Amino acid sequence: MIEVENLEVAFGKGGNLKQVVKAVSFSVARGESLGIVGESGCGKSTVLRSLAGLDRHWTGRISLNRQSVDKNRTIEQLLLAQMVFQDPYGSIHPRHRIERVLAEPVRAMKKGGGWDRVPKALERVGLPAGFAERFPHELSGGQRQRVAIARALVLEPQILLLDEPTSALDVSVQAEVLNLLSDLREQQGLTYVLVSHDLSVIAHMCDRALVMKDGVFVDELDRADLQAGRTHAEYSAVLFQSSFL
Amino acid sequence: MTEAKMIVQHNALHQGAGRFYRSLQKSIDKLTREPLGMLGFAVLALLILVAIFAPWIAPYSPITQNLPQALQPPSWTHLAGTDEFGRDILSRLIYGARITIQTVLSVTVIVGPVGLIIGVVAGFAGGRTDAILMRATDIVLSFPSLILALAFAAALGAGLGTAIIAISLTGWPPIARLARAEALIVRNTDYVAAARLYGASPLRLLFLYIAPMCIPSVVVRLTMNMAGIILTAAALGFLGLGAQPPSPEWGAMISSGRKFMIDNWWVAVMPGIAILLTSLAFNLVGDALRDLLDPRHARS
Amino acid sequence: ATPNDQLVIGTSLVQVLSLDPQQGVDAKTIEILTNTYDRLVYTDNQNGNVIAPQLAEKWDVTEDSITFHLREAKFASGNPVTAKDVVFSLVRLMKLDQASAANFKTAGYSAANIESMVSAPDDRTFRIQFPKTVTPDALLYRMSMGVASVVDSVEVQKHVNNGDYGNEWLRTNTAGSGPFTLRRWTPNDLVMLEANKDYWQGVPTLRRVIMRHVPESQAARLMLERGDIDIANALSASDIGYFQNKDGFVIDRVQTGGFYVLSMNAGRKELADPLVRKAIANSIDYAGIEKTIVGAYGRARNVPVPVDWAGAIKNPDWGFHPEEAKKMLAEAGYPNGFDLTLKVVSQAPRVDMATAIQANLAEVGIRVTIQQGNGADIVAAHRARDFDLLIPQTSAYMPTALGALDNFAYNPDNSAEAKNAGNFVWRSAWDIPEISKLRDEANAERDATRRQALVTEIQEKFIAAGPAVLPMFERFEPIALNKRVIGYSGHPMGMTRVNKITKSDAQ
Amino acid sequence: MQEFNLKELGKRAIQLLVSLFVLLTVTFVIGRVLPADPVGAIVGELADPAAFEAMRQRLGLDLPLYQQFFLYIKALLHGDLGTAILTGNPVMQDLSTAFPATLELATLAVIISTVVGVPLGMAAAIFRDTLIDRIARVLSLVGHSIPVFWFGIVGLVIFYAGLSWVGGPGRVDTYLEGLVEPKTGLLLIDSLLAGDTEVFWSAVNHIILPACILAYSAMAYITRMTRSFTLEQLNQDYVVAARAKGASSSRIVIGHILPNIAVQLITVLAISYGSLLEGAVVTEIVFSWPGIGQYMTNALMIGDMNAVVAGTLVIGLIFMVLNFLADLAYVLLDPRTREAS
Amino acid sequence: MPVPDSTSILTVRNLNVNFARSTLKAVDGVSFTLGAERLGIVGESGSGKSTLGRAIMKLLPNSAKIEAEALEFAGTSLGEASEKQMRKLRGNEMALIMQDPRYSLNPVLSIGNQVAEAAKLHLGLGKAAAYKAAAGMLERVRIADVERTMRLYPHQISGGMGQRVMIAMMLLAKPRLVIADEPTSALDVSVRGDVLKLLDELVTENNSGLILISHDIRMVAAFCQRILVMYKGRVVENLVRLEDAQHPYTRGLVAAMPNPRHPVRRLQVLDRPSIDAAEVRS
Ligand SMILES: Nc1ncnc2c1ncn2[C@@H]1O[C@H](COP(=O)(O)OP(=O)(O)OP(=O)(O)O)[C@@H](O)[C@H]1O
Ligand SMILES: Nc1ncnc2c1ncn2[C@@H]1O[C@H](COP(=O)(O)OP(=O)(O)OP(=O)(O)O)[C@@H](O)[C@H]1O
Ligand SMILES: [Mg+2]
Ligand SMILES: [Mg+2]
Ligand code: NI
Repeated sequence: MIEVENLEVAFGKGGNLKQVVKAVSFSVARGESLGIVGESGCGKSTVLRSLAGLDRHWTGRISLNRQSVDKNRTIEQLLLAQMVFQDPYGSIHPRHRIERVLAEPVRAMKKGGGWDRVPKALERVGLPAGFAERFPHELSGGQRQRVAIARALVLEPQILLLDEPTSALDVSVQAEVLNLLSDLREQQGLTYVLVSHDLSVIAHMCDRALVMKDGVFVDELDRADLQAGRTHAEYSAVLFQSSFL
Repeated sequence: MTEAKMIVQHNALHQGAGRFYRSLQKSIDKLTREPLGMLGFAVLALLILVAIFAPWIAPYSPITQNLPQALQPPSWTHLAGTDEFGRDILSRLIYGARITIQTVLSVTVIVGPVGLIIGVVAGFAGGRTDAILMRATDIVLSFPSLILALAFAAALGAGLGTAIIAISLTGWPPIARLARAEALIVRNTDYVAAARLYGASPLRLLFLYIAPMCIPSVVVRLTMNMAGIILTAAALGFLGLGAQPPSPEWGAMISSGRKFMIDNWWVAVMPGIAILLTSLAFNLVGDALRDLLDPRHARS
Repeated sequence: ATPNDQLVIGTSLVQVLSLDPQQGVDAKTIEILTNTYDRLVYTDNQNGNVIAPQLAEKWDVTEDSITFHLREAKFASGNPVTAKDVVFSLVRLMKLDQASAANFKTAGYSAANIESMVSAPDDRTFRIQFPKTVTPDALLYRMSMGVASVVDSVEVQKHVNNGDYGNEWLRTNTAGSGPFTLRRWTPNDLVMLEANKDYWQGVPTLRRVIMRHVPESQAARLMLERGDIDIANALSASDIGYFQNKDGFVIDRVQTGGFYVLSMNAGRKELADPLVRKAIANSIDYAGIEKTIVGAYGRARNVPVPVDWAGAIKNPDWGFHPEEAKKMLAEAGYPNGFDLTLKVVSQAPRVDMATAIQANLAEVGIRVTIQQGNGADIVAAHRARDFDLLIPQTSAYMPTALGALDNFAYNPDNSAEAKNAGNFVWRSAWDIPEISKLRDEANAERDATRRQALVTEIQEKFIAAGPAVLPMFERFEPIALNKRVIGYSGHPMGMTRVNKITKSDAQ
Repeated sequence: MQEFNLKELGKRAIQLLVSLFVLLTVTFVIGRVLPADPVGAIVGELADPAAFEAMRQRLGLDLPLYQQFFLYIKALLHGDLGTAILTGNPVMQDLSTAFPATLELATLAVIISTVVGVPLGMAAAIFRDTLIDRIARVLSLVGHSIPVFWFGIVGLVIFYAGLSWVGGPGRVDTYLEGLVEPKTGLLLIDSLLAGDTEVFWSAVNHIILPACILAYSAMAYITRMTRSFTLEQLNQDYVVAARAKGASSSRIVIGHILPNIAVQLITVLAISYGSLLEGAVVTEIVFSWPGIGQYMTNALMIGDMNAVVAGTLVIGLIFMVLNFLADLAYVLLDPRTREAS
Repeated sequence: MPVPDSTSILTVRNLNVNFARSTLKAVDGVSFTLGAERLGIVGESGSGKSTLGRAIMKLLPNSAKIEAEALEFAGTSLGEASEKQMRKLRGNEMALIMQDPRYSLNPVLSIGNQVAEAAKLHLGLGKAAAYKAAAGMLERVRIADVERTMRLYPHQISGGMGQRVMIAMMLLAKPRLVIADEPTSALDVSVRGDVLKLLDELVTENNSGLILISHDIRMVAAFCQRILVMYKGRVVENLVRLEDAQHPYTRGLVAAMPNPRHPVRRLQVLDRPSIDAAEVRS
C-alpha cells in the first residue's frame, strides 16, 4: 500500500541545512498498521507529513497504492491518504461548526455539497447527530479527536496517517479513541501509520513498529517483539526500559 | 419536496434560530458581567439613536445663524450654549453625530477590508509577495501621515470626503500588520494543514480558513481606532481641511471653538465632551468585543 | 516680562517668504524691510500719511520728472548710499518683474523702459521720469513703498548668481541702510533685528527687535497678557476685543485703506446679471457680521473708498434685505435661487465671513457651498477665474481715494486672452470699459477738483453697475500693544518704523 | 554568527534603500501632480502671467515630470536636496534647524511617556480589574480622545498664564534668543555645552509643557500595550516559577517580566517615537515650536515640494532606521533570536 | 541540628479551593499528611492536582479562594502566613518543580542567573558567591559542562537538561518539602528515569518530603511510596500499592492504559456514571 524508498528530508539552506530524515525506506502492506516510535524531534512527524503531501522538502520515492506520487499531489492522490493530528484543539477550525468541518473536505474537492454526509460521518465515530451544530469549543478533547478522525474518513481514504492522535488526551479518553481506531480498521480494512512516543500505545495498536532515532530507523519490532519487550538495538532497549518503569 | 424533508428543514430553521438566540444570549450574559462594556454599548446605541432622530431631538437648526445670540453661555434655552454665529451648540452636536458616525464608519469600511486583505494575503502567501506587500506597508507607514493627508486634501480640495480618503490612506497599514501577524500563526495551524490535505484551494484557504480567524482582532483594533479617526479629523479641521462650514462635524467644531477657549469655554469644551464620550465608548466596546470575539487575547 | 531695550512682536511669519525688498510684498515682510532699509521718502500715520523726506533731503518736481537730492548716509556694510544705488534698486525691481512691481507697472514703468527712465546725474542726485501721465503725488507714494527700498548695490553685486540680480542672496540677507540689520531669520520661528549703531538718524533706542511666530491667537493673547511679548498683531477678532478694555493695553486699529471683498465671477451665467449681483449685495448682513465676527478687523462699507477718506461717497443702502433681494432674483429669472461655490482662504476672519454669508444667502435661496483652501490654492483659482464666489482682500497703495479705487475700477481688457491675472477686476471677468477709462483720466488729472469729480463719478458708476468685486468691509489691522511700548504707530501698509520706540519699565 | 549578522544587515540596508527610493518617487510624484503652485507664492498674487512663466522656468517646473525627477535624483546623489522655495535656503539647512527642534520635543515626550506609561501599564496589568487598572485605563483613554491643541491651550492657560509654572510658547524666553550658538540644534544640549545655565533653564521651562502634553497623548498607546504585554507574561509559567523561588513581586516585575517584554516594548516605543518625530503640527502651532511639522505643513501649503519631498525623505529614513534599530534590539535583547541559526 | 519530626512535614486537613465565578470546587475537602516520604498524586486532567500543589505553596491567583481546617507546614500555619512569610518559605523551605522547563524557565535570563537568583534570595549570598553556589548545585544535578551551561539560555538546552536546571534551582536551598508537578511529562521517556532518580536522590539526602503529581499512574506507582488518587477535586483513594485499588475510578484508570504485556483487543473505558454513583455512595 505504501512504499517509501530513500526518503530524505532537509530543512533550511546553505550553512543552516538540517538533515532531518536520512534515507529511510519502508513499506506498509494493505490493511497493516505500522507504528513509528522515537524521541521528540527525531523526525517522526516529518516522515508522516511527507507521506501525506504536506511537506515538500523531501527527495526519494514515495508510492501510495502502487502509484508513485509527486510533491504536488493531484486530488486523486490526496484522496488516498488522510491525516489525523496530535492536537485536537488545534486541528479543527475554531469558527466552523462541526457540520461544516465534516462537509468541508467534500466541498473543497468539489464533490458535492457534503452536508448530507455529515450524519453518517458522525455516526461512524460514535457521536450523536446533534453534535453537528456545535462549535469545537463546545466539545471535549476526546470528542474533538473523534471529529478529526471523522473528517479524515469522510473522503473514504484507504490510508490513515495518525500523528500522535492520543498524546494530548487523558488515559481514560485515550482508551476510547484507540478503541475507535481499532474498530474502524477492522470494519473498513484501513491501512494505518501511527506515530507516537508512547511505546505502549504502539504496542497496543500496531502489527509492526519502527524505532526512529535522529532521522533513521534503528530497529524494527514485530508484534511478538513488542509484547515480549524484545529489542534488537541498544536504543530501543533503553526506550523499553524507561517506558515501563 | 416531501413532507418529511420539509419538516426536517423547518426544524433545522428553528434550531438555527434557537442557536443564534442562544449564542446571543451567551454574549449578552458575558457582557452583563462587564459593566464597562455594557456602558460602552449603551453610549454607542444612544449615539446612533441620536444620529437617526436628530431632526426630532435637536431643539434648533444646526446651521441657522442668529448673530445677536452669539457666544451665549449654557442656559436653559441653549443647554450647551451658542457658538460664534449664535447657533445652538447642542443641536449642532446632535446633527454632528450623524457626520461623525458617517466619517468613522466610512474610514472603517475602507481601512478594515483593505488592511485585512493585504495583511492576510501577505501572511498567507509568504515569500516574495509578503516581502513586497510588507515593504509597501512600511513605506506608507513611514510617510508622515498628516502630511499625506494634507497632500490629498490639497489635491482633491478640502472636504469631508477628502478627509475620509486621506485618513483611510494612512490608516490601513497597522491593520495589515496585525492581520499578517495573525495570518502567520493561522497559516501554520493543523486545521489549515488538514485543509490542504483535502485539497482546499488557496483562495478557499484564504477566505474560509484564514481570514475569519483574523477578523476578530481586526474588528477590535478598528473599534479602538475609531477615537483616533475622530481626532485626525479634528486635526485636519484645525488646518482648515476637514469638513467645510457650516457642517457641524465635531472635529471642526472643536477646532474652530478653540479660538474662544479662554473667554467662552463651552464652544470648545462641549464638542470635546462629545468626542471624549464617544471615543471612550468605542474603546470600551472594543475591549468588550475583544472578550467576546477574540478569546485568545481576552482579558481573562 | 521683556527687557526695556528689546521689542518683541508676536505675529505670524507664515507669509514671510523672501526678505528681498524688490520681491516681498506681504505685510509682515514689509515691516521687516521697513526697518532694515531706507527709501527716498516715507509716510507715516503720525504725520497724516503725508510724504516726508527719508534718504532724500528734498526733491524738485517738474513737468516730466522728479529730481531727488540725497543726504549723506551709509549702508550697514559701510558703503555710502549713492544715487547709483537708487537706480540699481529700481532697475532691479522692474527686471525681477515680480508681483512687487505691479504698482510701478500700473504707473507705466516696465523692465524695458526703466533704464531710460531713471538716472543718477551724480552720486547725490537721482532723477526719475514720468512715463505717462501720473500725478507726482502718486509717484512719490510709490517711491515710499517697501519695493522702492534702496539696496546696497555694491554688496548685492557680489552675490549675483546667473542673472538673478542677487535675488537668491537677498532673500535671506539684508543690504540696507535702515536703523536695524537682520541678525537671524528662522522660518516659522523668529526674525531678529539688531540696532544699526551707525544709523544716520542716530542709534535706535532699541537694541533689538524680535518678531516671533505665534500663529495661535489664544497663545499670543496669553503671552501679551503675561508681558512675554509687547505687541501682538495677528490676534483673532475676539482676542482683540478682550484687550479693548483691559488695563495696561491699547489697541491700535490701523486702517489699511483696503477691503474684504466678495468677488463674483461675472463669467458665470447667473452672476453676469447685475441684478443678481445687486441681489447678493442686498442679502448680506454687513452690520451683524461686523459686530459679531469681523470686529476690529473691519467696518461695513460697500464703496471701495474708506468712508473717512477725502472724496468718498455715501454708502448705498445695501444690507440684509431678503425680501427685496428675493424680488430682484425673481426679476432676474431665479425665483428659486441657484447653487454657487464660495472659495476662501482658511484663515480668520475670512472663513467666518464666508460662513455667515453662506447662511445669509441661504435665506434668499442661493445655496452656497464653501471650499476652504490654502492661500496658494485660492489665489490660483482666483487668477484662473475658476470660482463662483471668492473672498479676497485688498490694500491701498496710497492713502487717497484713487489709491483705494485702484483694485476695483480698472480692467482695460476683459478678454480671456488678455490673461491679465494680476488685475483684480479681470479675475472676476467684469467688463467695465467706461469706469476704466474714467479711472485713467482721474489718474492723469493734476487738478484736484476735477480729479475729485472724476473720483465721485467712478464710485457712483461702480455702485450702479452692481459690482462683481463687491467691497464688504474696510480692512483694518488691529494691533494690541502693551502700554509699556511708547511711540508705536501702525502704518497702513505695514511700514511701521520702530527705531524711535521706547519702553517704560515693566509693572 | 558574526557573518550571518553582517549579511542580514546588508540585506536590510538594501531593503532600506529600495524603500527610500520608492518613498522618494511616490512623494515626488504626489508633489508634482498636486495642483498647489509654488510659483504664485514666490512671485506674488499680483504678478503678470509672464512673470509666472519666467519663475516656473527658473525653478525648472516647466520640464516634463521625468526630467524633473531625473534632475532631482542627480542633485540628490550629490547630496543636494534642493532649495526651499519657502525660505530660499537650501532645504538641508532648513531641516537642520527645524528637525532638532522636533527631535528635542519628541525625545523628551517619549521619555516622559515611557517613564509614566510603562510603569502605569504594568501596574494596571498586575492589579488587573482593580481601581488602579480602571484609573490607568480612563486616564490614558482621555489622553487618547482629546485633541492635543485643546490640551495645549488649556495647559497654557493653567500652567503658563495662571500658575506661571512653565514658560510660554517658543523654545526659550525671547530675550534669550540667539545667545547660544547652535551646534547640535538641540537647545537643551547646546546651552549646556555653552555653559549658559540661564538659557538652559529657560529652555527646560518652555519645553516641559508641550512635551508633557505630547507625552500624554502618546502615553495611551504605550500604557495599553504595556498592560497587554505584561498580562501575557503574567500567565506564563516562569512567573509562577519565580514566585515559587520566593522572589518578591517587585523583583519579578523588574527582574523577570521587564526583560521579557522589553523587546516588544521597544517596538512600541519606536513606533511612538517615529510618529512623534513626524512633527506634531498642531502642537507645534499652539506652542510656536519651530519644528518640522510646521515647516512641512507650511511648505505643503504653498506647494514647496522641494521642502516636502526632502522632509518626507528624512522622516521616512528616520522611521525606517528606528524600525531597523527596533529589530536590531530584538536580536540583541532576545537570546532566542540572537542565535538565529 | 535538631532531628526533624519526620512523621509530619505537611499536614493538610479539609482543604477546599474555589475559583471565582465557578461554583465547582477545584479541590474539595482534601486531607493528608506528609512525612519524609514520596507521595504520589494521580488523577485525570482537571482533577485538581496542580491546584492542590499550588494551594499548598499559596501560589494560586487572587481569584482562588482557599479554605482549610489546617494547612500546616513544619509547625507554621500556612493559612495564616502573610505573603512576606510565604516568600521566605518558598524556594527555601518548600519548593515547586514544574512541568515544562521550556515555559517555566525565564526565556531571556541565562541559566546561571536564574539558578543564582535562588541562591541570592535564600542563602543571603553576594553575586559571586551565589554564582558559585549555583555552579555547585548544577554539578550536583550532573550537568556536564557547568561553566558553559550557566551562560546558556533556556532555549539552548534540551528538555532533560532544563528539568535538571529547574530541580537545581528549586532544591538549592535544601527545602523540607518538594512538590513536583508533572516534572517529567514534557520529557522524552529515555530521560524520564534519570530525572526521577535525581529527584529521589536529592530528596532523600535532605530528608525532605516529596509530592509527585502526575497523571501517569504506572510511573507514580513505581516511584512513590504512597498514592493519592484524585477525581473531580476529591481524594478518592489513598493507596500504597496499585494492586490494592478499590475505587472503580482507580481501577478503570489502570485498565484504560494499554499494557503490551497484557494485550487486550479493546481497552476498557471509564464508566463515569457508575463512578459518580460510587462517589455519591461513599
Ligand atoms: N518546517 C521546518 N523547518 C525547519 N525545521 C523543521 C521543520 N519542521 C520540522 N523541523 C525540524 O525537524 C526535526 C524533526 O521534526 P519532527 O516534527 O518530525 O519531529 P517528531 O519526531 O515528530 O517530534 P515530536 O515527537 O516532538 O512531534 C525537528 O528538529 C524540527 O526542529
Ligand atoms: N486560574 C484558574 N481559574 C479558574 N479555574 C481554574 C484555574 N486554574 C485551574 N482551574 C480549574 O480548576 C480545576 C483543576 O485544575 P488543575 O489544573 O488543578 O487540574 P490538574 O489535575 O492539574 O490537571 P492537569 O492534569 O491537566 O494538569 C479545573 O477544572 C480547572 O479548570
Ligand atoms: Mg511530531
Ligand atoms: Mg496540572
Ligand atoms: Ni525481532
